[in-house]
Amino acid sequence: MNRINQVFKNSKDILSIYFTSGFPKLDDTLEIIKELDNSNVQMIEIGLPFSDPLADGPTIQKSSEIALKNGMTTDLLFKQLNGLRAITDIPVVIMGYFNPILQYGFEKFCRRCKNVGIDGLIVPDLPVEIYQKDYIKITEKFGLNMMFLITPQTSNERIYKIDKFSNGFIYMVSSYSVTGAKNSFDEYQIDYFKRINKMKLSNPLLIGFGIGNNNTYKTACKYSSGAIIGSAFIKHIKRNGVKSTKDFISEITE
Amino acid sequence: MNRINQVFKNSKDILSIYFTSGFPKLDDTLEIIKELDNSNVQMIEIGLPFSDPLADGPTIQKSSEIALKNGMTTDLLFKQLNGLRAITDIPVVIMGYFNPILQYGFEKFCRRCKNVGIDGLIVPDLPVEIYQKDYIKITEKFGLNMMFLITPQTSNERIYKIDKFSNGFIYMVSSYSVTGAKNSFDEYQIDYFKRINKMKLSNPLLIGFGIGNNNTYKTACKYSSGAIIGSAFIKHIKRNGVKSTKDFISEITE
Amino acid sequence: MENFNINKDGFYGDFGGAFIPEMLQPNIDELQKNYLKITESTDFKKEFNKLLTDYVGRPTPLYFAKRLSNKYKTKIYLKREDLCHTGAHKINNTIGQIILAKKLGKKRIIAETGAGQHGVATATVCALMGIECVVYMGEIDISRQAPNVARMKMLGAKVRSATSGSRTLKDATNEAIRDWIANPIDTHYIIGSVVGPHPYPDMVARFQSVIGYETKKQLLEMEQTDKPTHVIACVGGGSNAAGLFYPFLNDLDVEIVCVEAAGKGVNSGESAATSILGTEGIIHGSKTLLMQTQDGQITEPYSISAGLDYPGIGPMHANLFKSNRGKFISIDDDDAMKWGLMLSQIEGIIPAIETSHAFAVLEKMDFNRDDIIIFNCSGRGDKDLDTYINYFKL
Amino acid sequence: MENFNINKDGFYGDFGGAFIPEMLQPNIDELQKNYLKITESTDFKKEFNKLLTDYVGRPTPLYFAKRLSNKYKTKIYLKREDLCHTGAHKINNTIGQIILAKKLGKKRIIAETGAGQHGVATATVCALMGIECVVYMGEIDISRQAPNVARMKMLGAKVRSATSGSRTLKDATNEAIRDWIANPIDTHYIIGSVVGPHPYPDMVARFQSVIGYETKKQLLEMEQTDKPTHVIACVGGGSNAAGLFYPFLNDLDVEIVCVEAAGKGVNSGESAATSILGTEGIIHGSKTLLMQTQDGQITEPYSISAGLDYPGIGPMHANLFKSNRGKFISIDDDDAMKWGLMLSQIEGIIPAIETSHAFAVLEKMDFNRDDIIIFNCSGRGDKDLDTYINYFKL
Ligand SMILES: Cc1ncc(COP(=O)(O)O)c(C=O)c1O
Ligand SMILES: Cc1ncc(COP(=O)(O)O)c(C=O)c1O
Repeated sequence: MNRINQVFKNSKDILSIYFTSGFPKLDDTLEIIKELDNSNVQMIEIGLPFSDPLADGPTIQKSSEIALKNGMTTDLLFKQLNGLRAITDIPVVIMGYFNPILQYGFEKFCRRCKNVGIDGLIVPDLPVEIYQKDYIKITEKFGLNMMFLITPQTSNERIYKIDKFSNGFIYMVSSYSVTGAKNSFDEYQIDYFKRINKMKLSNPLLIGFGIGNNNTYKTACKYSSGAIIGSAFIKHIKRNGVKSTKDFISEITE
Repeated sequence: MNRINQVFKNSKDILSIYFTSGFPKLDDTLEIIKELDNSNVQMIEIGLPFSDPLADGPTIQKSSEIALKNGMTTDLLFKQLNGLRAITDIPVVIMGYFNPILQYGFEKFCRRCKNVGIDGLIVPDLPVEIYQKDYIKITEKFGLNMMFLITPQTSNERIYKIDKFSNGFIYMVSSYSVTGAKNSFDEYQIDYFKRINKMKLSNPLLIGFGIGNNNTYKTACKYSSGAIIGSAFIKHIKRNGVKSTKDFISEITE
Repeated sequence: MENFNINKDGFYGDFGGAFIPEMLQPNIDELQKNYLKITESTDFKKEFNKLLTDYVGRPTPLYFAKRLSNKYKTKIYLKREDLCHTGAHKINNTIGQIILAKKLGKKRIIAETGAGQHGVATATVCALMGIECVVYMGEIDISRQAPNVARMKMLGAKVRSATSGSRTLKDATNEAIRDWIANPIDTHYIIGSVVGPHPYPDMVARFQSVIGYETKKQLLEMEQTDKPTHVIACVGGGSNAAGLFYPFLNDLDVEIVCVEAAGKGVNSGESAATSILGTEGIIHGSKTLLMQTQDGQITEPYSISAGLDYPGIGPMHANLFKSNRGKFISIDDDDAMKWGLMLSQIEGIIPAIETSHAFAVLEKMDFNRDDIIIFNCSGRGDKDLDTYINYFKL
Repeated sequence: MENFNINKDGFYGDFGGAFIPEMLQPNIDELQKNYLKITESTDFKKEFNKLLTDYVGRPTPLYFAKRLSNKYKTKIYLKREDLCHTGAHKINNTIGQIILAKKLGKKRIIAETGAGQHGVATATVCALMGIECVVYMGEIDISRQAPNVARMKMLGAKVRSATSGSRTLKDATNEAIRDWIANPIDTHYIIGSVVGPHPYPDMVARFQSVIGYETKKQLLEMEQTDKPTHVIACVGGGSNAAGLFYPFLNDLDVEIVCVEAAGKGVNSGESAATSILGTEGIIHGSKTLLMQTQDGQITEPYSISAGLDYPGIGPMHANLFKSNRGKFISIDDDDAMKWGLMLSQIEGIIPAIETSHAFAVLEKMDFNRDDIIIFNCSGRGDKDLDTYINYFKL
C-alpha cells in the first residue's frame, strides 16, 4: 500500500507541509525534510519551482523565483532526493506545474519519482480529463498516487469525477484564492467544508490554501482529515531559518 | 502738385529710404527724418509697425517688434509727425499694413496724414480692387497719393490696372521674396525690369526689395526712376546708430 | 432669405475677401479661378472620395452616445472625426488640397501648424503623394508639441521654426505666407482651417463639408430624419465646425452652436474667446473677427488647447455670430478638461482638448428629451495626454 | 483534407486545450459551454456588429498602397486596423468579450497588457459599458509605456503593477489569472490575444475574423476576386494574424505568412522568434510553442516592440508552423524600425512597431506582378513615437 493511503488509514489530524525545493538555499531540500520528519508532520509536499506559478500567491512565487535563481532544476531535485528514504518514512509528494514535468518527460519524471521514493504527485494545471486520457497509465505503472484539487466552485458532478481519478486524498482548496495564509475561515468556507463532507467521497480530504495558524489548522482538521500548509511555513523558515521548523510545527499543532 | 509727383518730375536716380517708426528708439522718428533729409535722399517711407508684417523679412519684422515693444502707436506717430514739415520738404509716405489703419479709421487716418504733411500711402495688403471700390474717394479727398506694388508674377493686364489706380509711382518688387537686402540682381530680374519698362506705364517705377548696396542701387536706377531701400538701412542704423545715416547713404550712392 | 454661404465676391456678409499683398495675387488668383472648376470635376471628386474612403477611413461613424444621452436626458450623437487617419478632421482638407495642388502642377507644399494636427495631416498627404513638404511651426509650439513634431519628421516633412513675434500659430502662419511669397510658382500653401484669403475659407469648408453630409445621411437611417435639432462644434479657426454646419447653414430649424475657448476665463486676459473679445479687422488676408489692440495690433490668445489658440475665427463664423445665426458659447480650461475626462469615462473616447470644449455645453444649455444633438468629435486626445496627465495628476 | 481550424476538443492539431488549475475550471467551463451559443446568437451578433460599425469605425478600409506597390512591383493592400478606435485591432476582441461578459452577468473585468494597447482597448469597452476594470501590467512596462498607462487611467481603469518574475507581459498575465482565481464568480478575464486556455484562442480568433471577412468582401470589389495570393501579419500572441487569416486557413491557394520579432537577432539571446527558438510546452493554460529552458522554465523574450515580446504564440499558429501551412519569417529590430520609417514616408502611415515587422518581408520574399498581397496594418505608431524618435534621433 502506498505510504499516502497508509497514513490516511492510520492517522487523523494530518499535517502536510509544502516547501519549495531550492529555497532558501539550493541544498536545503533534505535538511528541511529531516526537520519536518523530526517535527512529526505526517506528510511532505516538495515544490518543484516554476517560473510562472499561476496558482500561487506572492510567498510561494518569491520562493520559486529564488529557488530558480539558486540554480534549482528537475534533475538536481532528483539527485538531492536520492537520499530521501534514508532519512524519512513519511509520505512525500511532489507538487509541480505541468510544463517542467512535460519537458523532463512525463514517464521519465515518474520513473525517477519512483526510484527516489516519491509517493505521489500534485500537478495543479493538469486537468483530470487530460490525466485520465494520457497519463493515468504512466502513474499507475510507477505506483504513484495522483491527487487533484477541488474548490468551492467545483460542481458535484466534477467532484465525483475527481474523486474517481484521485488516489490518496483530495486537495480541498479552502477558498477562491491563490495560495497564502489567512487567520480564520468564514462561514461560507465552513458551509463548503460541510457540503463536501456530506458527499461521502471515496478519498479522504485535506484542506489547503489559507492555513497558517493553530486556529485554521484545527478547523481544517474538524472538517477533513487534516491540513496542508505552504506559504506560512515558507515565510517562517525564510525569517527564522530551516532549523526553526520544529517551533513552527508545534505552534500550529500545539 | 503732390510732392511725390514733383520729385519724379524733377529728379532721377531717386533714392527712397524706408524705416520703421519707433525703432531703434521710440522717439527717433523725426531724428531719422532729419538725418535722411541731410543726406539728400529724395523720398522717405515711414513704416507704421504691425504685429504681423507678412510681406516683410526678418530685419523689418524685428524692427517692428521692437518698435511696438517701445510703445509705438498710430496716434503717437502722428504726434511725432506734427513737426514733420518744419524739418523737411521732401516727399514722405507712410507704409503700413491695412489692419492698424482700419482700426484707426481709414478716413481719420487720411485726415491726420494730410494734417501732418504726409504725401501718400503704401498699404501692401490692400488690393487695388478693394481700394478702388471703397477707399479711393477718401484718399483723393485728402490729396494723398496711393502707390501699389507689382511683382515679376503680376500679369500685364493687372499691371495696367495698378498703373491706373496708382498715383506717384509704382513699387516694382524686384523678386519673389519678402523684404531683405541682396548683393545683386540676376538675369531674370533684369529681364523683368526691361519687360516692365517696355510697357510704357503712366507712373514712374521705383524698384524695391533686395536693394542694399551701390551695385543694386545703380542697377535699379538703370531700369527705373530709382530705388527703395529698407532692410539694409535698418540694419545699418541698428548697428551704427541713427547718426551714421549719412555714411550709409553716401556708400549707396557713392 | 438670408444666405449664410459665401457670395460670389468671396464674402460671408461683411466678412471674408482677400486682403493680400500683391506678391500673393497670382497664387490667389489662380486658386480663385480654378478651385471650383477643379473640385467640382468628376475626376477630382472620384479621387477625393476614393482617398477619403480607402485612406482616411470615411465615412466616420455617427455614434449614438447611450450613456451620455441617458445622463443628460436627450439624444446625443457623436460624429467620429477622431477616427480619421492621423486623428482629427484636419486630413479631410489636406486630402482635398493635395489633389488640387497636383492638378495645378505644384511640386512643393507648405503649411502652418499650431498643435501639430494640421502639420501631421499635411505631412501625411505629402508622403502619400511623394511631394516635398515644409511645415512652419512656432518655436514655442515645437517644444511643447514634441510628439507631433516627431510624427511630421517620421513622415519626411521639414519642420521649420517660426522665431518671430509670439512664436506660435499666428507667426507660423506669417512665415508660411512669406515662404509662399518667395515661392509663388511651384508651391501650394495648404491652410489648415477656414481662414486666410478667399477662396481658402470656402474651399476648406467644402472639403470639410463631408462631415455634415455624412451626418445627414447617417441620421436619416438612425432617426428617420436628416435634421438634427442642434449641431455643436468647437471653433479654433472653425474648420471642423464649418464642415459639420455646412449642409445646415440655411436651415433655420437646426440650431448652430459654436464653442470657443475661454482659456482662464473670458475676462482674465488669457483667453481665446474671439466672438466676445474680438473686433472686426483683417488677419491673414481675411476680414473677420479677431483679437487685437485698439491700435490694430493682433494679440496673442491663450487656451490650454493649442488648436483653439488662434486670434481670429473664419469669416463664415464671424458672419454666423454677427447675424445671430449661430449661438456662441465659451468654455474655460477647467471645464474643458473636466469634460475630456468625463467623455473618456462615460463613453470610452478620449477626446482632443479642442473637442472637449464642445461637450461642456451640455451643462450650459438645456435640451429636450427629443432633441437630436450632433457633436463634432473633431479629434482624439492622444496628442494631449501629457496635458491631461499633468492636469489631473494621473 | 487537413483542417486548420480548432477541433471540438479545443485543439489545433497537437496544440491548444485548457491546462488550467482546478480553481479556473468553473470559469473556463462556463465559457466553453456558452461562448458559441452566445456569440452565434442573433442578439449578440447585432450588438457586436453595431458597436464595430458605430463605435470602432468598421469596416476599416482595404487600402491599395500605390507607391509601395510600384516600388516592389506587385499589388500591395493594407488592411487598415490602425484606424480602429484606440489605434489597433485589439478592440475588435474587447468589444466581443465585453458583450459576452455582460450576457454572462459579469460585473467586473480584468485584463493583462504589455504595450498597453490591449489594456487601453479593455479600459475603453469597460468605460463604454460602465463596468469596473482592472488591468495588470508589468512594473517595467508601466514605466516604459507611460502614455498608455495614462490613457487607461483617463478611461477610469485601475492599473495594477505586476511585480513578480520579469515584471513584463507574461507576469501581468499570471497576475490576471491569479485575480480571476480569487474572483471567479463576478469577474470576466478579457485575454488580449489568441492565447490562453480553450476557448480563448478560438473565441478571440472569431472576434478578430472580421478583419479577414471584410478583406474578402473588399477585395472582391477591388480585384474581382476574394482570394489574395498572400496574407501577411505580425505575430505576438497572434490575434491580428488569426483575424486576417481566418477565412483563408483552409484555402491552400492563399499563402499565409507569419512575421515574428527576431529582436537583436535570432541567435543573439535577445529575441522573440518563438517558431525558431521555441519548443512545445504549456504556457498560460495552452499547449503551444514557447520559449523555455530545457527544464521547462519560461524564458523572457526580447523585441523592440512591446506587443511582440511574448514568449509563446497562439496554438493556431503553432499548428500552422508545425504543419507547414504557414510560412514563418523573423525580422530583427533594425529592419522593423527601417520599415516603420519607410511606410511613413512612402504612404503617410506611421505604423506601430509590431506592424512594421510585417512589412519588412517585402525584402525577404519574392513576389510576382500579379500577386495580391494583404498586409494587416494592425496598429498605428503613436504609442511608439518615443522609440522611433530615440532610434532615428529625429
Ligand atoms: C481636434 C481638433 N479640433 C479642432 C481644432 C480647431 O480647428 P478648427 O476650428 O479649424 O476645426 C483642431 C486644431 O488643431 C484640432 O486638432
Ligand atoms: C499594433 C499591434 N499589432 C500587433 C500586436 C501583437 O498582438 P497579436 O499578435 O495578438 O496581434 C500588438 C500587441 O499589442 C499590437 O499593439
